[in-house]
Amino acid sequence: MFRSQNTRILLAQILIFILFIAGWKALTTFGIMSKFFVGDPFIVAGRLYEWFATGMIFKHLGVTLFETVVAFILGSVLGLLVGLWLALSPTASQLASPYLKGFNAMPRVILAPIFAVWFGLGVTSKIALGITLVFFVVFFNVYQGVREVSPVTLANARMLGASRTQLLRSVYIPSATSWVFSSLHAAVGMAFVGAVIGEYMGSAAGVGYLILEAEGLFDINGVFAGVILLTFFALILDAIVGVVEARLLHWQPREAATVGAPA
Amino acid sequence: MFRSQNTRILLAQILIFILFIAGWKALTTFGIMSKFFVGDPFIVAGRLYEWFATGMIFKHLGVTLFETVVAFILGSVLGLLVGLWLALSPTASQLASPYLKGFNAMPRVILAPIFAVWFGLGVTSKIALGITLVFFVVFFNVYQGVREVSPVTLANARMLGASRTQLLRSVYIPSATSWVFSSLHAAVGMAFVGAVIGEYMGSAAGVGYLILEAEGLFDINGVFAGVILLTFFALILDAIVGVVEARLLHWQPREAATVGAPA
Amino acid sequence: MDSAVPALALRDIACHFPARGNPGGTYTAVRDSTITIAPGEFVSIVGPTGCGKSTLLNVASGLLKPSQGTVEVFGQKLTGINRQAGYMFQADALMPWRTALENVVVGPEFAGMDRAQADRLGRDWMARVGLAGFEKAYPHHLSGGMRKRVALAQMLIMDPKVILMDEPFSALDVQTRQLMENELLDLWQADRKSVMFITHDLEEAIALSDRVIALAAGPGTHPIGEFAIDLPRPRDVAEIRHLEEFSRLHAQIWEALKEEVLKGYAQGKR
Amino acid sequence: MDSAVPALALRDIACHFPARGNPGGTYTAVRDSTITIAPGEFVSIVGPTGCGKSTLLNVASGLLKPSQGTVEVFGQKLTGINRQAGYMFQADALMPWRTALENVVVGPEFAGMDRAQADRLGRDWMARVGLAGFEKAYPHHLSGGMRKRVALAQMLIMDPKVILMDEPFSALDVQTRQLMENELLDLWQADRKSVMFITHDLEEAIALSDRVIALAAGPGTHPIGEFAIDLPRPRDVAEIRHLEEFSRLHAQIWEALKEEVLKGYAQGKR
Amino acid sequence: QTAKSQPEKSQPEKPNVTIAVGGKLALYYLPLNIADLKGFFKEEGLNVTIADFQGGSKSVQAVVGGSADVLSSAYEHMINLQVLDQPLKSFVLQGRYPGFVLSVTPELAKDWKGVQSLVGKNVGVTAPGSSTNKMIDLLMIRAGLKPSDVSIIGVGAGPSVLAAFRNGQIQATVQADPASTLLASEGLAEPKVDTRTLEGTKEVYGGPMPAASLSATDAFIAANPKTVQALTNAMVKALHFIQTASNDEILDVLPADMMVGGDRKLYAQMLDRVRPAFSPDGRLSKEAVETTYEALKIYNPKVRDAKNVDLDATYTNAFVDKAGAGG
Ligand SMILES: Nc1ncnc2c1ncn2[C@@H]1O[C@H](COP(=O)(O)OP(=O)(O)OP(=O)(O)O)[C@@H](O)[C@H]1O
Ligand SMILES: Nc1ncnc2c1ncn2[C@@H]1O[C@H](COP(=O)(O)OP(=O)(O)OP(=O)(O)O)[C@@H](O)[C@H]1O
Ligand SMILES: [Mg+2]
Ligand SMILES: [Mg+2]
Repeated sequence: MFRSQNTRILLAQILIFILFIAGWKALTTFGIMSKFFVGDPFIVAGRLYEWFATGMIFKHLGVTLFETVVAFILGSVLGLLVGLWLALSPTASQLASPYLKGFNAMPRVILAPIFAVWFGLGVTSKIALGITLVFFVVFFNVYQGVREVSPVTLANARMLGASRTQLLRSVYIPSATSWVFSSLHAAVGMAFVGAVIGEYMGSAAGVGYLILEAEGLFDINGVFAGVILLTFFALILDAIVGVVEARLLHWQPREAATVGAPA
Repeated sequence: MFRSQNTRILLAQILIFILFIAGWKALTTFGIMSKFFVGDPFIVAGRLYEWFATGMIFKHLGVTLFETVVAFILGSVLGLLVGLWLALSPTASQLASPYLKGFNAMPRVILAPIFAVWFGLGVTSKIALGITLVFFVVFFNVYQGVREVSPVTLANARMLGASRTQLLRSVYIPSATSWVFSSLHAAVGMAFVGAVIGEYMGSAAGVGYLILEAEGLFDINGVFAGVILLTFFALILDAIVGVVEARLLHWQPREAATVGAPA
Repeated sequence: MDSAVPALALRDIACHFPARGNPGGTYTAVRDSTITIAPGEFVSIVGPTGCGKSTLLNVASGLLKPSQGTVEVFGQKLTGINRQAGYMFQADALMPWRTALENVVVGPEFAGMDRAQADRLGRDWMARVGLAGFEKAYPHHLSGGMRKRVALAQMLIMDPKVILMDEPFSALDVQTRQLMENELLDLWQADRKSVMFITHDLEEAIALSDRVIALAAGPGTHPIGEFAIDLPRPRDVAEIRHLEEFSRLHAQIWEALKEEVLKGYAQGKR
Repeated sequence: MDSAVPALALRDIACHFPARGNPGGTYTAVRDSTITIAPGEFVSIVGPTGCGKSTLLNVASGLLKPSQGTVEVFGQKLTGINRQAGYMFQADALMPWRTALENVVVGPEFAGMDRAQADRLGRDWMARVGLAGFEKAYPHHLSGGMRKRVALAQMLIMDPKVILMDEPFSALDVQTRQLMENELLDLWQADRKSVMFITHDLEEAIALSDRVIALAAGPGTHPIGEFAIDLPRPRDVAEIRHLEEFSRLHAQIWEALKEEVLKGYAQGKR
Repeated sequence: QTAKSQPEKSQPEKPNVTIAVGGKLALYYLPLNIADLKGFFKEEGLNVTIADFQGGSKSVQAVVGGSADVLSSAYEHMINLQVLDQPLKSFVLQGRYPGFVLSVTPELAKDWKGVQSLVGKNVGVTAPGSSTNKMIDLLMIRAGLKPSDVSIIGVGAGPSVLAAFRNGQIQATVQADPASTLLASEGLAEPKVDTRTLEGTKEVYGGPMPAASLSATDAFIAANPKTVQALTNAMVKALHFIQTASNDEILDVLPADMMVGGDRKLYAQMLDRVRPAFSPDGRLSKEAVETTYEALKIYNPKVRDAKNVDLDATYTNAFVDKAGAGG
């Protein structure tokens, strides 16, 4: 029964996908929109196939994925650390908060060229841009998550002799975990945006570079091929985050349910 | 005592600010970095003064703020609604999640020209871009926040006869409020990014347009002036969010404290 | 005590939970349990801690689907939530974002009662549970016993036909508890509701009930004894304890339970 | 019972809280309260619900700074957390992300005990509180009474010199409660700890304690009576209730409390 | 021909016109800016909004998508777009030479042996796929090399260009102005191939390669001939002004913050260099059009493969002729 439910969802998924492609194709076939803007799903698929068949994509993909993953990891860790630190130190929080909020609000993507100036045109400047995007999403959630810790559980841990680091490890972090993961899902997207925009603003390789090149040649199919490729890998990264999340949060109380009860 | 603590923080803030400006100025004065890359704080201040004195900035600022605020509000509301909907409907969630995750990961900024085609060159396309950025930050938090609702409180409300909408209004939303606000702080930044990047990619007015012009002229001071202006208004928007948050979340249990106890 | 159509009937209930630390395995909390409560009957459930009392109440409320068996409410098979019932939970179930008064009037509010009227009713109930003056306090500003009383008022204000209560008075001092017990009895007497009442206090069970059901120790809990309490009504819970009949019943139920508890404890000690 | 240096001394404590629904105003929960506990003494605190018992315990643990007055632990003025004390909270304080066993060994783990040794000790304690076999259950898989016992084991495993307990046994059935009480008495007897014990059960208070302190109803709670319990030791909590002296003490304390409760309730009713 | 029979100063059909441009303040588009700032559009009864885009291709998309009316971009896009079935027609030219400069580091300049010196080097372009990238491709192909013999790096057209040189990340770049002039005046790079002049342009493109022009869809032109005429008139005035005015006169038109770093002298220097690149009259010659087509055939496979390209459909001089007659 459980199984057939899942099968039905899968079928629906496939159906939606087919409808989506058909709709896309129809858009240009019946001239609803110019193919200059929406391209053709089959040409896009062909382009993707070609990229992989010739192997030319691997270099670009490798660069982009490297930037994304590094920005994601560093940005998350940094967001976690700073979030914990500021949530636990009211003075630091008061001192830093206007700067952090200001920096958060700063349209960092515009700074991409400046990052290129500071960090060069290689992967570093893209990673830096990605970090600034990932950092804030994670930071705000960690900050709030820590402040939501149950006061009683906290008091209990303190009475049981927890030192500051032990409190951190045993209470604050586990309690904030669901907050962290919620932010990580958004952060996956941000990391990709950072890497690709960075490449887009100036680079020698990467999927963003390919997209920009295709755009320069008015090749919308190339643009979509790049976007779809990125999306696919973003889904993979998101799935990895999901697996880790399920593992770390398996303790969470859900509505109680008996075994074998009719749904 | 409380007061003097606040005064000290304020003094420290001012000190940090002065040091920051001094450091910035020193960078160029002593030729550590070229003035093409870091600008000069006094010229930036002068530029800002000029913008306001001549009044030319108001048109651009108005456009950008309008785009930002509308994108922020619509994106948040949309994120809230979709987050609630998917968190409460497992089937919808399973169906939609790969598309949402994929769209989240898609570097939407690249789609800015397509947005311009769909929504024109005016504010609408910038608002649309901002919405796609704001939406996900809010969405993921609402989604998770709803799933974190205490099962007992929920069961209690159901036993007390709550209909679906009443559950939503009286349990899910209040319980997810701190999640929502945590995301709104990040969303303020995203709304500005959306508006400014939209303008930067193509527009006839707005602070992003000014920044693009300045960049084309190698006028780093103009770029910084624009960025600082935006940051300032982002802080204001963030402060408004903070005020609303403090109002709505005043019930939250914090560590108990007596009145008049020595700290 | 028997009536053609029981107010609440749990028939042949079994509840298996996923076992801890043994993926795929199950833990049978309740098994072969049949409990019926007639309209207007006050039934107490006693049993060793962790045996499955709350689980049974969850089943009766419709919040938990049993693995096996059916629940009937006034002859109707229960499918969703038990809309005839009010449930006072064992755990803290107040909404932390609402003040005490706002918590008390949640039910009437859901039912669409006029704001001012609900407020008046709520204040009335706050006073009945001895909390006048604490209307604007948030739950975390209240003591454990006060929170319980808010929950009590929250449930009773709904005037449900079937009342499910899970250790409602255990956090109260003896005197307050007696006041609350009398309050509950008055209410029940006035318009005979059906009550399923869980308690650890045997004296409380006897003093309040028409019938006391004793459960076996878990796993696989099921009723092991039923004791009709034919003490005269109306009762005053403080005085009824001095009746001889009371002591007899107490000793009788105690005997039945004692073994079970020791059995459960011995299991727990391995 | 008096000793030169008390294990725990609350001197002239007052606690004002921000008042609900009256910005700027305060609510005085506790006032003029002085309570001292000698080394090795077992003191119970009884009082009407909401009077300020938990507040006093919070002050004794160092978690809550009183508005006025000082706390001394073995003669040392308490500034931060009371490191000599173990505290069993009234509310659920387990870490939901840890299994029962992991919760029990939290203290030893913090103290740097070797993993395997802590585990062995933890399993031992799980068995002592009758929960062997539930090591891998998460708190939300346990019944209310089981969670309380996990919390008990979590506190006692630390072997603290001063034990603070807030209604530890109220969620347990009578039999299990007696087993736990005896367990606690054994432990206390073996190496005379100082205990500050809050309960609503007068019999429990008398059966366990050297001294029972009754508190007035709030607001402005303060001790209104102290009763030395000179029943012989060692005691068995089930049997001691039948002593005549026991009944006398019970009646005496009951008398003192009754008025207070009614006073408090009358206030609450306005 | 209808335009000719109309009286001179008739009201345009569509007084509110949006012109899309990628990088408005580049010298490449100076005539457009002059027409705007000197009020030539207003004089023609037009209310022009200039929408600035982050890249040339984005401005093209805006016009093809209909969100802007008129495109200000390189003429070569007319041919590209025709091949892609999105024809636009150019009606007044702004620049007759592209004005791109290949600049290389002083070290590379020292033993410069032509384009082959670039092999294996990192070459910066404003964006991959952009006109600057195509110039490099063309140079390489003409020298018998493959475009892939150099690494193309997108560096934008702003301060990051200077930084890329300073950090040694690129050894050469193709840039328009002001970047090229700035690179030289900062001593970071020296110009080697200069398409601001006819010789340089011929060297790269094999003929007079046209640069920026104003264009619109045939539908727009057919529906708004008077508007297009008015635009053309204003542009021709601006071109004429640039031809005849002194540096100072031009500089006086531009607001101070339009000058890089507010440096008037530097800007005047730059003007001197780029002046020959502006079209004197706004006309597109047959030769220029053919040069573009030949160049495109070399570096754009789509154009190379396309059958029946109709070059005459990509431009018209009718409006310029009319403006010339009137002015
Ligand atoms: N969601 C669940 N998952 C797994 N096991 C559960 C779950 N809920 C309850 N149990 C198990 O079922 C048994 C009965 O629990 P229940 O809460 O009904 O006990 P109880 O009789 O109410 O005890 P108490 O008097 O302590 O409240 C316990 O052993 C408990 O561990
Ligand atoms: N953080 C707080 N803010 C405001 N008032 C509080 C706070 N904590 C406790 N109080 C008030 O102090 C009084 C005493 O509370 P306390 O929890 O100490 O009672 P108690 O004696 O433990 O009651 P119970 O037996 O019900 O547990 C109550 O009236 C309560 O409302
Ligand atoms: Mg229970
Ligand atoms: Mg208490």
